[in-house]
Amino acid sequence: MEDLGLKIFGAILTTIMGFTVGMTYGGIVRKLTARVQNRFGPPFYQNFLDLLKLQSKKTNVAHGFMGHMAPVWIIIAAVTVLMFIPILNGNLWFPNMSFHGDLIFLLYMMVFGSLGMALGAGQTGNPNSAIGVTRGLSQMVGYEIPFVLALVALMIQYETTSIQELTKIQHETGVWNAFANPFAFLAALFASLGMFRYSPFDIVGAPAELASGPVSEFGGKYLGTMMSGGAIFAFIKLTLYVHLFFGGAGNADDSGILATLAGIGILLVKTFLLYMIPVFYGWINPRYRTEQAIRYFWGWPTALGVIGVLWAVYIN
Amino acid sequence: MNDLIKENKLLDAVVSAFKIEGKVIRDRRVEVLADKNMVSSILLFVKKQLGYIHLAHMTCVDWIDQGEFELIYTVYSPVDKITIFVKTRIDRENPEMENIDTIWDQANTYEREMREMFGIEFPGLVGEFEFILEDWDQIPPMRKEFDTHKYAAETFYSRPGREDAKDVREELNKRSGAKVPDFAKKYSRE
Amino acid sequence: MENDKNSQKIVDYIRNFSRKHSLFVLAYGTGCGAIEIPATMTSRYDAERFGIRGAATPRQADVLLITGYLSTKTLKRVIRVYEQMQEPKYVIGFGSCTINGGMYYDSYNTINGLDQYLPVDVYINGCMPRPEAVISGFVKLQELILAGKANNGEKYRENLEHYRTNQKKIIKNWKMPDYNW
Amino acid sequence: MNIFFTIISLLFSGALLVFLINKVLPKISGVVAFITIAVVSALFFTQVTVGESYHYMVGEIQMQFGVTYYTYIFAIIVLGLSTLASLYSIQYMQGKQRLGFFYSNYLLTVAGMIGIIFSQDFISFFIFWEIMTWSSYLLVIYNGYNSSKIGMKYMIFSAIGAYAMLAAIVSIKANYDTYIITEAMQNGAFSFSDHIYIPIMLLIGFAVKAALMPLHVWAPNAYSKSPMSFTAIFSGAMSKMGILGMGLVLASAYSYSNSESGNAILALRYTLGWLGGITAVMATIYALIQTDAKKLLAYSSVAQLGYIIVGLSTGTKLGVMAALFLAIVHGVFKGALFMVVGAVEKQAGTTDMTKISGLIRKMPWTFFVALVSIIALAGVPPLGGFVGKWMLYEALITESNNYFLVIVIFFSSTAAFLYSYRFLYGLFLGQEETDTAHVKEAPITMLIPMVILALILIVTGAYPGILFEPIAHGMHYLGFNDVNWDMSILVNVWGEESNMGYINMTIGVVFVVIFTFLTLKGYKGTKEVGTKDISTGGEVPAENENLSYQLDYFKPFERAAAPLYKRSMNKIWSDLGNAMEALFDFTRKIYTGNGQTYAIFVIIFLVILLLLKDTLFAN
Repeated sequence: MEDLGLKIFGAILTTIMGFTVGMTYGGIVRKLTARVQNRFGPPFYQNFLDLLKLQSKKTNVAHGFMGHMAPVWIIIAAVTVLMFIPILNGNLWFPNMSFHGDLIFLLYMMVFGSLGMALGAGQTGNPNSAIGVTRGLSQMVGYEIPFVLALVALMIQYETTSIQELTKIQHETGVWNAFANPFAFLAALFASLGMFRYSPFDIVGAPAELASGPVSEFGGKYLGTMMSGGAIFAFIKLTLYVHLFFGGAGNADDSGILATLAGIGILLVKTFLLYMIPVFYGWINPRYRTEQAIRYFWGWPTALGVIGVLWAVYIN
Repeated sequence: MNDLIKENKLLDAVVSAFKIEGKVIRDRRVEVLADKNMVSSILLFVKKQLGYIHLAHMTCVDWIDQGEFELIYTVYSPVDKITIFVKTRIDRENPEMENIDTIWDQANTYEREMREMFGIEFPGLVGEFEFILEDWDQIPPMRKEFDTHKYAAETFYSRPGREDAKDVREELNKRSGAKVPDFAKKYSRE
Repeated sequence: MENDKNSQKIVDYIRNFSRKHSLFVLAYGTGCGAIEIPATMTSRYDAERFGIRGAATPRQADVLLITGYLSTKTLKRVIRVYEQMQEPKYVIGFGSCTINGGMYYDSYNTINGLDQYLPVDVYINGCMPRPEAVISGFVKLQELILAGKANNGEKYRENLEHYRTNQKKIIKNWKMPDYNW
Repeated sequence: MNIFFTIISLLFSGALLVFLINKVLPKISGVVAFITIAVVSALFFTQVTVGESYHYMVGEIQMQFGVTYYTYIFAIIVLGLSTLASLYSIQYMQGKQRLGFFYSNYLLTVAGMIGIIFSQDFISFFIFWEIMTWSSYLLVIYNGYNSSKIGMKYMIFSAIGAYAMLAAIVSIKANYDTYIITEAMQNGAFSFSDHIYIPIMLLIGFAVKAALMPLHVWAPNAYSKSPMSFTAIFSGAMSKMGILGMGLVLASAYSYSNSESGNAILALRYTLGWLGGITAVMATIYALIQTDAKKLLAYSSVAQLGYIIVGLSTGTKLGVMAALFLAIVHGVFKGALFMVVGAVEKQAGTTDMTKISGLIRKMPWTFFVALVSIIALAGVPPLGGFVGKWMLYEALITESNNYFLVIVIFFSSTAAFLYSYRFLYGLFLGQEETDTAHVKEAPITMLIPMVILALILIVTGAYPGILFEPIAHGMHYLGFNDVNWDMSILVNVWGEESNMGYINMTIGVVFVVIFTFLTLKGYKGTKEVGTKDISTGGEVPAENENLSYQLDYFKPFERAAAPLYKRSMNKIWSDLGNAMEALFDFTRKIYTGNGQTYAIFVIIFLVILLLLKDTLFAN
């Protein structure tokens, strides 16, 4: 029975770690953005303060049941997906309920959160929310195509639909998928630009024109819960990318304290470097309109993805 | 320098057409004084015949002593770069002027503003009544008999500390020791 | 834990600390003062280092920043926006127009003294106050918040009749929906 | 008098009875129809033993009735759905005209479907197929003149399919000298070795009902214009009849796929797969620009049938399993969704999403059903739709090497989120309009079937094994052996497990925890406000001011995907029709009505005969 206890402990540990890392990365990005704009900028723990403040609001307003449930949906999706992501592969402290075919499951489960978000935003009745949601969904259709092409390329190349399998294969061969199938990696990288919703793909919550879009009617604890869900999702995406393309992190055999800490360190380094890519891209780019964003994703990224699939089929 | 040929030509055209008096103020400025019934025809004339296609502005001056409003239509021609002022006087007691937003659409805005601010009636003017003011129940605020100072004093809470509100110009001159010029005296509050 | 004073004190301190350091500002750009806000946010003055950032909608905002004179017509909107904000919420009157009407003190359509109609936490005087003044005003607000003195939202709710009478004095036909409160 | 004849004759007599009863008291005709179908399903699920079959000789034509494990799957769909739909129909059709006509045709349609399921020889199969087609045609034009054109379109395409099927049946008799389906399969009628046209023609006949590109153009209008209580089975169950036939043909074809005719079957697989994929994509992108909820659902069911056909086209174990699973689940959630739309139509008067919005507070239970069904439709975990999608992807990626079809399917199922959200937002979310203030929750007899279907979706999502049992037996009949499954565990081709139970357990636990957390913590400060209390820059929206965003909903997507919207199948078909009309017009010209002309024709004919007599009448 202590196995189940360990699982639960690991699940809680995973959630806390994902939350903390996601929030901290957000704060660091704010700081870096400020430095790039030659400002001093907020402290790196600013997001935690914001979250604390939002959670300690005295009054909150909800527009009906779906509006009340929207943050819950997001948190559910985030935590559930986090349960299926291998944080450190094979580490006892970070167990995950991986099953074969969980890659497809993750693809759909990630949408679960945004769907609940969309429903909540819809019930507020604010036109801006609905417009933001339609933009977000359309943009999602845009970037899902290269992303799925990349994933399919990997699945074909290694004939598995399991994340752990992919990571294990990278460990055995010693070649990261980023180099084993560079085209798929590039396609997924382009898709990640839209996934993180930094500029130029931040039209969903454009504060000036849409009044922050879907979240425009959410304040207080609702906004705070959404923030934490978003932070966990950022961590999820980064970890997924690291495990799919950068060979994951951690030593599958050794679960000692030192090895675990070393694995976490490696994971943090990789995820942070990966996270910087959309951020850097956003600093130097203005905002795209929705159809421009969709065309962007259906252009070169999709072509790269197709090349990646062909590479996986014929070269390997 | 230039002897105002175009201006005089324009003035002659309008004056001879309508038998009204007017004058050339300076270069590129011509004004004609018309009767209120003639205004629309004059405007049509200068728009259609002389190519003065742009109604630049339209305003009202309250001559409370003569008991009249003066309406001024400012029309401009991008071709010969001349602005012509068509001025007319209307009665102040029951002010009514004919609506010219059939000639220029933008006149509608000015006319609604005047209707609110001066209470001038434009028959057949479209647009809901509340244009700038909301639920205004006093006399139109731009009329000179409306004492805005008094109204503000009794409507809004005025914070203490403004009783000794002085004329800024006078105070500055006192401090700098310069004597107040006459034109300044005319405007001072006392 | 409610009865335990010390722990409650600690909790309150933490809450106030977080509120102090994260102010979402809804800048209601009335009048000429609105132009000072971008300058305050830009890299020369950088208000974000105090945790001050813009909020898009009143639901998310903590601070309502009234920049410049308020005509009676605008006052109605400002009141609705303020009542849509979530407590704790703060109001900063910005520029002498909000204090005593400023240069519009005798205008027929501009209010003098914002605090008759909304509970103002901090006034920033000047016409216009420069970004340094704005930042100093925010710092003053932060001190009040940390001291737990900035609880004007409750004051507004308690003395709602007083404020309503003042508001209805100048907003003649009161068509405000009652679902705000 | 065996059980099959009892059931069929019960349905027919029920149809007649309803028609007669409606003359005297129209109130209870719906009840009679419901009772008939309920009795029939009770009889079926209790009395029928799967596998038994009865032979009859009509003249020297051998007829055979029976139920195989394969058709049992479809019997579940048809009977379950039509029972609930007829219960729903009692309240829905209340106050409408010509109830006798409606319900007798309703029962006839069900009889046709049941007959198709029972009949194991081509003759009775064809007869019942035609009964189903005609009665459903009469129901499509139930709404009168404005839908007669649509009914005509449906009729024409059904006729095309029927003729193709008839030709195939006749040539099967001619070549293999049997009418029994199983014998024809064993004799290799579908083996693509010789007489390739036989399975092709049969497939065309079935593809019409399954609304496959390019034969799908009748479907959107027919689905959306007929009464909703019928559309529930029209789209939910009757389209599956086409799937049934396709499954039979393809399964026996794939059993030959490593014979000398393997290439032809491979080509067929790819063609069908791509046709299904293109159907899915086109129907999806057309669904998301609709403003009428019925039309949206109609297009979306065409898209879902595309998935099912893709699953069949893989011809692998997991693929066919996915197809059958999706067939059942699609029957459930699309039936539920059409019932929801019907409820909204009955309560609010219209289903035009630009006119109504914000019904969630008025009709919460209907919204719950719609939400569950939409989640299943979009294939989001933890509901049944995801299981089917997962199996489909597994099959496409791991078993069949049709990689780019995965992308097509994924694109369409991602774009499906758009119209799913559009449906929910358009009807239930958004601003509460003043002109829908009178709307009440649907009556209880309409709610019960919908809620039952929603619960079925939830349960099958948690325990797909419930459905795997009959599916596994049916696939064994089709020749796919050792399909291994467990109550809540999916197994793909490498014997790798994926546990749906874990997923649902996790989601449930997290849900409970977070919900309690959110509601307890600081819930006292939370107050609920109306949809007019939104941040509109301080402006107070007027009571009758319409703030909901309904028109040009996915305009950016339309702009981005403009090339896909360029050509529509409808136009091509109508052009073809015009061309045919012109041709017939021309041929009509030879009948001038003048006797002399006819005489000249006769003389010319005789002359030609004389000239060519040696060549024509040689030997």
